[in-house]
Amino acid sequence: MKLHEYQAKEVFADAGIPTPESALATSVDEAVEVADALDYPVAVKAQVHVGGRGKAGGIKLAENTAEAREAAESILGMDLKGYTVDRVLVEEAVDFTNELYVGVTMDRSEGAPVVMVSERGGVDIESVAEEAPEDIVREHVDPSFGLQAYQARNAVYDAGIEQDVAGDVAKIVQGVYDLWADSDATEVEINPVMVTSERDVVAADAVMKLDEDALFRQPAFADMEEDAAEDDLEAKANEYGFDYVRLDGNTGIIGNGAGLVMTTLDLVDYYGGQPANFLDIGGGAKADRVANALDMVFSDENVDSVVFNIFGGITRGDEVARGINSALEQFDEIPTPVVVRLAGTNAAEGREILNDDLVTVEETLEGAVQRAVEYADEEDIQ
Amino acid sequence: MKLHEYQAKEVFADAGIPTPESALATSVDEAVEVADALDYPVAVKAQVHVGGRGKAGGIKLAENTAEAREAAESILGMDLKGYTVDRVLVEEAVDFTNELYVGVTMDRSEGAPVVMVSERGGVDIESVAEEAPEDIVREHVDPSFGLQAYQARNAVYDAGIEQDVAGDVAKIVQGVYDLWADSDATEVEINPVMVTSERDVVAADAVMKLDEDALFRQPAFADMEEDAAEDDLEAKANEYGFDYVRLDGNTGIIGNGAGLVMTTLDLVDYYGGQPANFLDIGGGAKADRVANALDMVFSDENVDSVVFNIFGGITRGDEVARGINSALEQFDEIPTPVVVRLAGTNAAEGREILNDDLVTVEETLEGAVQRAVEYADEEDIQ
Amino acid sequence: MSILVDDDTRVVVQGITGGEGKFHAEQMIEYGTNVVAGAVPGKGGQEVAGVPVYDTVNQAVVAENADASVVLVPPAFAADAVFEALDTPLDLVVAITEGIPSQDMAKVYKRLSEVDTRLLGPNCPGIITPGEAKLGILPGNIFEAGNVGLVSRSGTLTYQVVDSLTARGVGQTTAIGIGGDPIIGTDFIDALELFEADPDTEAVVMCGEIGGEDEEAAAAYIDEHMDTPVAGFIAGRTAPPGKRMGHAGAIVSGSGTGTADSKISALNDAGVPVGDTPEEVADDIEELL
Amino acid sequence: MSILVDDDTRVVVQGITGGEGKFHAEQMIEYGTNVVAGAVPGKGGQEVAGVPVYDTVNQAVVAENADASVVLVPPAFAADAVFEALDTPLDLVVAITEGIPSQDMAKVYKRLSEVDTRLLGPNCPGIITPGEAKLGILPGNIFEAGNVGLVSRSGTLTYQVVDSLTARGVGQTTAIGIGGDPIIGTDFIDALELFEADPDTEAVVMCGEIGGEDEEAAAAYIDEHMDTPVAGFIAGRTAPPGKRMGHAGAIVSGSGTGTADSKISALNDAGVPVGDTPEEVADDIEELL
Repeated sequence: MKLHEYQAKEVFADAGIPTPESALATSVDEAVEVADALDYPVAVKAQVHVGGRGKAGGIKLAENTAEAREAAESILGMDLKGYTVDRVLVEEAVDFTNELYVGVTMDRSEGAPVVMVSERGGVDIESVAEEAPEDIVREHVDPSFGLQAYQARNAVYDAGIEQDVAGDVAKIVQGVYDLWADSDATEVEINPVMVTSERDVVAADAVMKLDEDALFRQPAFADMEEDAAEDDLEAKANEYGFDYVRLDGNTGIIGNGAGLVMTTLDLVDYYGGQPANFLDIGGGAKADRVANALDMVFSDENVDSVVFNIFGGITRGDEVARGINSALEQFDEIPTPVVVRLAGTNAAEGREILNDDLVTVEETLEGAVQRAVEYADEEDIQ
Repeated sequence: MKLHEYQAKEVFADAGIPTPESALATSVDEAVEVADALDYPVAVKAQVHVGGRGKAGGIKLAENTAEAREAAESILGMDLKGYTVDRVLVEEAVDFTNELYVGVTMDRSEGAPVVMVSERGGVDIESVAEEAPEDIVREHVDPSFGLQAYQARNAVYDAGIEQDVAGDVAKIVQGVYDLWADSDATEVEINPVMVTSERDVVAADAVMKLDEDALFRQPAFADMEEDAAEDDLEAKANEYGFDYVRLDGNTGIIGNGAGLVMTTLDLVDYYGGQPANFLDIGGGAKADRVANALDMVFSDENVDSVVFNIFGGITRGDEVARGINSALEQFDEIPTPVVVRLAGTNAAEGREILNDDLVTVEETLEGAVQRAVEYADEEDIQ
Repeated sequence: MSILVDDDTRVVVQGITGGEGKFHAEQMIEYGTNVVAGAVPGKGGQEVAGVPVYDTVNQAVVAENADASVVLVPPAFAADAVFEALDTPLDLVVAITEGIPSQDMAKVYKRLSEVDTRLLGPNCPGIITPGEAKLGILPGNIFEAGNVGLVSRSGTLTYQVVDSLTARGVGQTTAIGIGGDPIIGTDFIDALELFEADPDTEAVVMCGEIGGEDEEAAAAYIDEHMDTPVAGFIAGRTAPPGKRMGHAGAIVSGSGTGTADSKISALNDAGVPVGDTPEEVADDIEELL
Repeated sequence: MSILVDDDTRVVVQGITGGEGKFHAEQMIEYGTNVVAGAVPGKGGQEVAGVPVYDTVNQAVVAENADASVVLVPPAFAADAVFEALDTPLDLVVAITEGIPSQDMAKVYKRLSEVDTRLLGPNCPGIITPGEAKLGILPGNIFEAGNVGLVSRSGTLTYQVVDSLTARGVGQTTAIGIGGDPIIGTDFIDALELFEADPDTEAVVMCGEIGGEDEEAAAAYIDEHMDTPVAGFIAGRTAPPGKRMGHAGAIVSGSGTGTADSKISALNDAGVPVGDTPEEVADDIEELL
């Protein structure tokens, strides 16, 4: 779960990490009002989960009210790489001399958090990581101890941060790590940390991604989930608690177990179809969960057929079959053909339970995928 | 620094550890008022740092207003093992079926915290530890991870706590450990945890000792220090920041370094004197600190002579000498003879600086102690 | 022969009184696994699936001499359950639970480095030595004893491949699900080492997926250290970057590491054939045997 | 010969820009210690006591090839400074600071078990090999090279005993202050082992005090493993139970463990004479040599 910049900055401010004065606006008038209440110049920043907002016209500077109105008018409602901008953050522009980078993420290969600091902030940090990895100082953290103060200092001094601001940057590093740990984040990133002409340091941008598996103990972040969602289907998937990724094909895919669902997508592609989505109903899926999964996939209007692929371990075939039957029985007309393939625990029972009037039953994965791709092609032609 | 029961119980309540309803009273009328506001029966408990309060008459049960008044009258102002009772805690009496023990302390031999749980609460736990150590379950904690939930459960189940209350007792164990860690405690102890007839669990007593070296980052506890002090001299030592222990002899002792001060006490005893106190002025003691130390020792009216023994490492002899001079110059008449022995860093300079009109200078430790004991004997005779 | 588990393995099931815990304990016992106890706080003294339940893993181990555990505990409590099992200690802990917070797992991973216990998972289907024992939730009926080892990051994908193998009469020595989380106790190399050392394992199937660089590391290991032939499969060729594909660990980073292409070519470079479909993996194994 | 430090030891002083740090760095250098750098965050680039200051210990070690550090940092920051030194890593870290919160030290102690660095202290005067090097705050002028090793929980008591030895012409191989805190890096047994292995150390003085059971453990060690004779001293015979006698570690527990009597009789049982006064300790050593 990724927060919007404005959400992350509120969280930063609460955690004592310095951020520029700012406020959210959802209309042009509101944006102008906010801008007037701040000190000009201000930046008007589109709040969408898209990289490179600046280059794409999603961030504009304004020196006065007229420019603020112009900026808000041009950004609000604009299409930014497929997303419509409905919120802008209006923020005091910072007069800076340097741009630094500070980030914390989980290094999966070490099984431990890593703190990153670089003097080369303000640019795409992943390019820096590729071209000049030595320009990013990495300090691994023992998660049982947490980041020690000396580690923050080591990272900052080794990154070559100037001595007069090093202490303040180290404080931001500690603050970012503590926030990362306290909020069950997977990633917290400030790019750039700006060093102002008065030699203060301030978080000019804010990226914060949270561990969805830990939201149960992070009520404040769970409350932000709805506002953080990128589109309606994603919001619906959150509501249902599904692992769902939307793609741009027309063969809907439901399965259990991430590897098998990914493989089903790969097979749809392999047999000439286009996967419409990834949807894992997870282990031990009950009937209502199955019904919700069908609702999810049918909600995507691009979908022309659905392949339902279950290999039971923790998930029992009879339950899945009952879920499919009861979900499809709700429809006067089933939106698209549904191909079902059951294997594993209680699969035989499941296949017996399935209603052949509602679904096409296939014995093999390859057969099921090929049949679904055929159906999708046929629907597409009609 | 040891908190009074009433202070510790407030801290417990804030930490979510269940305690009986109670309030502090400093007068009989106040005690009766508090008792009437609670449900009878109530316990009236003397608030002094003395073990075995109950047996010594410092805890009394009251079934009604008249008994509450009687209890408060008998306890307030009483002398309990040398301490005058000026505060009582009035607390709802708990109708209990079992008494358990829960404690957390630092196990110095392991360099790690240890959680202790026993079914044999309500009695002197140190006797249990000696007679039947197996009746106290000990679970060591890795301080980098903190107490894990399963460790609290292991301790509780291994101690044989009944299953229907085990979960609640484990919660108390976790609460006590977390409180211990969060408050920089050296010891937190509940003896007893009472299991009520309704099968609830409640902390019927509360012992909490804090690490004086960590009070700088525990402002809430630092604020309690004054109320927690046992007597005026201890309060004065806290104020001056001295390691001070009062004894009942007449030879006052000031030195630097705990081992050397202890040795000075031992030598006073060895040469037939009685040490009046332990006072370590610590490393790097400056002149004002030396003056404060003299003020401390002179404040004890039992003191008939003082031996001032400094062997300089971090402490410089010249500074000590100047401190002694300037402190003693304040007096029209110096309260008792002062014998000074300086050695180590800048000792020669110090000996030169010392004013022979104010102090007796000795070269050796043994000589200085013997001289001080002689002076004390002489003063005592006069 | 087999690796890690066999019919001597004495298993305690953590979470045995829950719905899934009970179901799978019964399934394990029905399969022939030597399940000797359950452990659930507050449920000690009960009997579930025909075995005694204890309040703590330690009590179960002391009373029943267990040497392995299966963790079937909800995610909020699973890291604590794994900690408990690691500290008991046991030889093998199989953590089935999906959805353990990643920061909890980082702490478990640190503790793991301090003990001698092997951890499988979390977010894995478990391990099975066909005909002897299964620790986990794998459907026993699809497996058959034989000479192919199998290691996979995905549960259901494992079943899919095994189904194809068994249908051809190709049995398995042991199948190991290592789990789909970014931080797991046993990785591909650990499992491959065990299979390489097992004289009965004549070929190994390795099912990887996008995310991380464990498959690339395994390819290098295979190239340098393995004589036993390996056939591979990589799921997630069609996954877009930056999206978590179900498994917390299945994500192609924005900068393009962890892609299926990278893994497939690393394996190919190590001489490992990578099938386009699960059926092709079975074909490859038949050729390698 | 000597243990742990000599004139090859390359020392970084943490906290060298503070008043005490600068004073004692100068004293160490004046004594002949090979102090090569200081380390203080935010003070890198300065020169203090004639040596360059770096912002981090790591930078000091990289630039000046230091292998030991002396921590002269205020208590609130000292645990972090010790952590920094342990993780650099160095061979020896000498923590002088008194008053480090005990829970911080418990964490340091855990980390210490994970690294190869030796920690002396905290709350100790340091270590001196007379005529070669001193790391800490011991007054160098009272020491003289010779054949007696000295290990003590107390700084000033050490000086007192050394003063008596030196006055009699009895010199020292190395004197070690292990520190007066309840949790310390190097204990009596560690130090005794080093002296036992040092061919030049012909007798050892061990100065203990009330609190804990380290002296009792040392007595058992001496009895079983040491050929080098040991003379003992125990401070705190007159200490009442339950009171902290200055040192955080110097406390007789309410249940009566950690008393001077217990320690003295343990040492006596191990054949170690325990003097009543510091002078008697010097007498004992003269007899043992």
